[in-house]
Amino acid sequence: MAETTPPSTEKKTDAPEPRLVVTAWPHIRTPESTPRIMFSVVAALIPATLVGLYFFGSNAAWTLLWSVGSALGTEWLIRRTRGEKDTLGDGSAAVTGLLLGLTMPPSSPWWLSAIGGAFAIGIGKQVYGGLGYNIFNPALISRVFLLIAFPVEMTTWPIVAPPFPGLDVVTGATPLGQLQVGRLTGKGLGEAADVSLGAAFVGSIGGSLGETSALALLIGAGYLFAKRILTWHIPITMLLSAVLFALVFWLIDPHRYAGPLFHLLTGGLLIGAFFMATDMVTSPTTPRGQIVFGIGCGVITMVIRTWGGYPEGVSFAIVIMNAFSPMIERYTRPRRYGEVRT
Amino acid sequence: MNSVGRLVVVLTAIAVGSAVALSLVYEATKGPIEEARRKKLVQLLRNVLPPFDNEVDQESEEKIDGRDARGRDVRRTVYTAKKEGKVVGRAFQVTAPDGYSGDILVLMGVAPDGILTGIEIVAHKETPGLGDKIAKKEWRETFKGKSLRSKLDVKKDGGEIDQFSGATISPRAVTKAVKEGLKFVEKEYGKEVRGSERGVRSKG
Amino acid sequence: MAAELTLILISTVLVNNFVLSKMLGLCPFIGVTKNVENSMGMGMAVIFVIFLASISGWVVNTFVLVPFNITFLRTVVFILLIAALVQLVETVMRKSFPALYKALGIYLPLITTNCVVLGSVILIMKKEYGFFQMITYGIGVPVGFYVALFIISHIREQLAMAKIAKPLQGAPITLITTGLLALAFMGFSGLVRE
Amino acid sequence: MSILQAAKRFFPSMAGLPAGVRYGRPIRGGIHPPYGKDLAADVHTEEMPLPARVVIPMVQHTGAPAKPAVAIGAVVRKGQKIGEAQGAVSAPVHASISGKVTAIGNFLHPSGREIPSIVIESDGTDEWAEEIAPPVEPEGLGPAALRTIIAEAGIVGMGGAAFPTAVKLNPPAEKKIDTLVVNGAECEPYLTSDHRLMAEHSVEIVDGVRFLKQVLGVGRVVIGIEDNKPGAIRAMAAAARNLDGSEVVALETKYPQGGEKQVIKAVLDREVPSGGLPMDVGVVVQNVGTAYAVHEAVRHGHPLVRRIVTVTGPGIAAPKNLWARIGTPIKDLIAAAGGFKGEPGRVIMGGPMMGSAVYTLHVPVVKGSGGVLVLHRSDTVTEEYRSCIRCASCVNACPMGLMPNFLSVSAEALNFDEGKKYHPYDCIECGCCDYVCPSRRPIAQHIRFIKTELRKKAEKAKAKAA
Amino acid sequence: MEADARQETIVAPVEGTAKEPSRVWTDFTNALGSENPVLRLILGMCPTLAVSTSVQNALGMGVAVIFVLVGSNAMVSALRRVIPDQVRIPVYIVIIASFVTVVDLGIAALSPDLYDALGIFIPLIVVNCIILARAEAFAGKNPVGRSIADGLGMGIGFTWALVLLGGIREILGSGTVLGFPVFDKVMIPLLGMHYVPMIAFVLPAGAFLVLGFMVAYFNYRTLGPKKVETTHAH
Repeated sequence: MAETTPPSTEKKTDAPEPRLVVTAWPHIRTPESTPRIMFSVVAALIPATLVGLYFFGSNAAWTLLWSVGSALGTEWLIRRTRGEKDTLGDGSAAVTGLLLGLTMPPSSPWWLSAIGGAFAIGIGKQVYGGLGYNIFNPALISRVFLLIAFPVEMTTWPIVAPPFPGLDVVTGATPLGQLQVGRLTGKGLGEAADVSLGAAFVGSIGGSLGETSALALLIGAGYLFAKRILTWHIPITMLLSAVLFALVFWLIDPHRYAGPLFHLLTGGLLIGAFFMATDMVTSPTTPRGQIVFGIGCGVITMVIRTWGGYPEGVSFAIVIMNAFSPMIERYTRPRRYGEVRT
Repeated sequence: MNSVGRLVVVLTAIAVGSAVALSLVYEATKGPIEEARRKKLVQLLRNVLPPFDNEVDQESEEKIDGRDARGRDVRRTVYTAKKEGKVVGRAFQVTAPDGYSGDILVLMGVAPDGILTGIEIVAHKETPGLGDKIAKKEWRETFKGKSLRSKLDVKKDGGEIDQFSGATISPRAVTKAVKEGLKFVEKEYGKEVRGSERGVRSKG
Repeated sequence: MAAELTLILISTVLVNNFVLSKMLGLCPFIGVTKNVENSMGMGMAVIFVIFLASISGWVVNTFVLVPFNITFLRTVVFILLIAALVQLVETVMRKSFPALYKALGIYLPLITTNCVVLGSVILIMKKEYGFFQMITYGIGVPVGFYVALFIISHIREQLAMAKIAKPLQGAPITLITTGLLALAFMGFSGLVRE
Repeated sequence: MSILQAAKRFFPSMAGLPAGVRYGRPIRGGIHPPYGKDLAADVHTEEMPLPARVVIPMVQHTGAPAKPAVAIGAVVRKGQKIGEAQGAVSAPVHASISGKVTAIGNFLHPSGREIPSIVIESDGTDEWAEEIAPPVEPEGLGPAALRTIIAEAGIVGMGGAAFPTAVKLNPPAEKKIDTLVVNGAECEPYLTSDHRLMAEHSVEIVDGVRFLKQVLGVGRVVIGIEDNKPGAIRAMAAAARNLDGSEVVALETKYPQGGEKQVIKAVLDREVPSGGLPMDVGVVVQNVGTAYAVHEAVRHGHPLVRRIVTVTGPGIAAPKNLWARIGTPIKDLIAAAGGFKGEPGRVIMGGPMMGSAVYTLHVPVVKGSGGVLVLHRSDTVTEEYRSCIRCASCVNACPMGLMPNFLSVSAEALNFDEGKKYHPYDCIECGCCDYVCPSRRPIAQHIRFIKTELRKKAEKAKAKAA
Repeated sequence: MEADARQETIVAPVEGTAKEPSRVWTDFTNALGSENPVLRLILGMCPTLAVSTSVQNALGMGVAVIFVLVGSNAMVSALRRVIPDQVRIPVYIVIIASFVTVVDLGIAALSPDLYDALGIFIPLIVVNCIILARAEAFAGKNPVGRSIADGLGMGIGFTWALVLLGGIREILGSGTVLGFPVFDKVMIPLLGMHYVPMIAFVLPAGAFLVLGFMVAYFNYRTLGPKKVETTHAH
């Protein structure tokens, strides 16, 4: 931009000029912004958080506090050590901490959440240069790390008290865990056959802090869809492929394989599909890529649930697909206008 | 031509030299290696068997115990431990095929009356810190004194064997394999066992 | 049989991937994966060489080393075999398939000292595989290697534009990413018991 | 595309379109910014008071600058040629008022640079120069003669690109042109100058189109207009009935529907190949304003000395569409539109998407200026941009099917080779990616930066090779 | 200074007399620090990572590599005037493979437990890039004394990096050093709680992570704090 003064031949008698801002085009911007997106996600998670707190009580609150606090603290500390601008305000660290907390067992010891938050931000994100550059979903890669590093603590579940009359006390095991025991002992569905889908919908089943209530998660997801922060590509393809997978095996042998609704409502499929796989940074940006990504997440989840060594596969499926994301993106670029294929 | 000849000569010389040197080393280490292996085996056998005074690794017999998943014969080398000429126990290896990440090789010792005298995990690939607790002495000790009449299952399946929190697969696999081994003993030496039950009941 | 071979394939590609769970072949894994084209070239060359090396190693082992009771020479014999094989492949390729040679040629010399190759040949002997298992293994291992190279090279191309702290750039961030990738692939554990 | 859009596409009458008007195909990507067209859409055009003084830049077109043909002190009349075209791609410049040349020198141009310009002080007469005379029987003229008239009238693309029209009308012989596309989309928010022109002068526009058709020798004319201007569509459809082989096509209201490549895709379902020009698919695109200027030149012999400028925006007291003389300082236009309302923050020549912000009101109206937009100070808060969160908004918004996120990040990393893989040269710089970016990243400029750096690099390599 | 030393990596002086203790000493020390094969040159990582689950395994592997390095360097150097240039690589490989076989047999005889722990990574020492690289870059061009010093230095440099890696993994992954529960000794009296080992660190993933940060730390030391800033990779 020219910084020269107006030509000297101009008359100086004109009215004083207004002070004008000169910026490059375009001159209007969408009101949407990164912090607004992040805090919308936090808002969308409030129902699931409340349900978790209701069912799992004060220890769940401590788990969340520690994971969010540790995530924020680590983010602040690393940015400060590197002498860079503080980024707590963009809300991404808060989202990571909250998501991590919601995927932890509600009975976690404090140090487990603290290590998780630090790993998520430190190694999952800031190592790569902060928001936008990380390859893996920070919350999930941290959860996977915790699951592998502390398998005992990460698979210890509290007993769920019945919230409404008519529902039974749930023992300290997740439906998917019961399913796996049934599979490994050759007893078909095992205790998983007794899981009430109604309870699973409300959330009075064993599981991670924020994943149990399908209802609360659907409310949050609906909010994000309404705000157009979510598009259908990833969550719907992920859920559909998982449901179809479950359906096929259920039709083959309903005594050995759990039904599609069971898979949909138990474990982390819903929170994963709506809040984890859809993490913008770590999923493909191309629409076709997002569809491939979603299908991959759904299928790998079900492969792990059906044959794998872990009872639940959502976290693994998503971080595995995170790794494939740059590759998917490369081969699903949109068709360019006027692209000349050689 | 000369240089090519030299290439061939040097290469051959080095290769032959290496082969010769290595066979010398091989011959020299053959004895010690076998001795080391034997010592390890004897140590393992000592761990699972009651005290004995014979050359236990010399007194072995081959038995065939059905077929495995691939349809091959399952061969078992059964080592017999004797004290003062009397059989005090037999040891052999069983394979638990359904470990978490591969086969678990278990050496088990059984007294003539069909009671376990001990087990030892020879090789496994279980998750460190989790499934690999099967190799811990405290856990292995719980098998001592058990027999087919005991509830040989992990507690989760209604038995008497401890599982560890977070890992049921590995202990379950070992327990199952030990059960198979006891059945093998029952089948092969059952008559003898029943016959001599009153005679040589060891403290076990 | 078919089921067993499928399991070998799943095992070598996903569950017991040479790079991610056996930590073999790391020099090329760090060295050539800066861009996708190079790692594809390396991956193809490795598939080619391991396939041939598995077969010839198996043949030599079954018909020479074991019958003559000289298995203690296997390290020397296998590494020479691989070196000779790489040399042979290079010569044949240069003469008969110049286009392929142009694409893969520069990676071939590096393969002699790629431990994936020697590792898979030795493991085939250790596992006492039959012919078909050996063939499957000889395909599965390099395909698994290729998959790992392919994933990491795409990731690295994206990381080339990230604001990574200077000391972490290059090998360190690649190692860390591989570590996280290995964590992710742990999800496949239990699918196949080796 | 919404269900409503789809329905409209198949049943144009639902959208209240006259019979015979069909809908164009939907284009990829694009955005729906707040349009702000209602400010001036229904305001009838009015003639500006004669300016006391005009500054006429020698560069108002793409190509070589014109060369001043008068000296300081010369007395000139309206329509008199004062700048001579130089070279193959250039356009002459004419006096837009009668008066005296008081200065020749470098003056500020809407682009922000200082450009050789001629200053004329008005004598108040506003008389046409003597040489201005309409050709006899223009219908009988051949392509070459018509092209000469158009060239001599200084007509350039009025849509903003300002490419000399005569040059565009003279494609190489091997390019077979079969269709003339007349662009009346006017997709830039706020601007209504083309809208008013079409609503008020449809007959003249169609007359201009007739001559353009005559020059190109094509049988088919397609006029594309966004469906937020039903009045313009009706007027143009009525006028186009008198022109054989012509039809009016309604376009979905969406930015950048009016991009040359987008219009071609929408109305003809043809795609200009990457790196190519419309003539590669047998098409020439002309703006409706250009067609009007051609009518003026051929029918009346008038060179291009005035155009409609929309003076609008939240910061303008009485938004208007004004016939303004080329060279009029925008402060005169703003005064004619009632002056500022509130504190002005940004004054933009052109639309909010692709226009350029100016820092002084002395900037003159040029041939390509479709509007003067004034935004409030409160609308012009600038914030620092953040990291790309790969939200894919820009990928979805890019009308060219590019991946602006990668281009932006690679520019930031100064990794131009990586950037090159994402086809920066296909970018039409429409700014959709910038508009939608929640991290406020200057993506369009990043892409331009890559283009510049790559060009520099190529030139360096060339110099080295030479 | 360290950065300068890096420049002359691999390209070692061709001539030189055998009896030059100072040079032998610098050859030895260079290899320990500034040219550390694992941390600076990123060489020989396959055996580094796989067997570094504990200090004990790392030490075992380190000693094996030292033996092979010194032996092959000495042999290559001794034969350097006899070996024709065209076939030097195959000859080096045969020499290295022979020494590896000796180690293989030796460990089997001396310690069957270590032999089982190191597994196929003993024969894979053959393809450890460090060894062939030293034969090619140093031993093939320098007298026996210096070659042995170089081999010893490289071997010890390799070993201490490996032991450090093994140590970090063992302490994080098992809470012990050489089997001694260090964390519990501190944490039980102070915090009243056991150390919960992070199993991930004895798994491959942990090895990658720890080595990544180790290399980064040595980069940081070498680059110096001044040069450490946020820049883009190119």
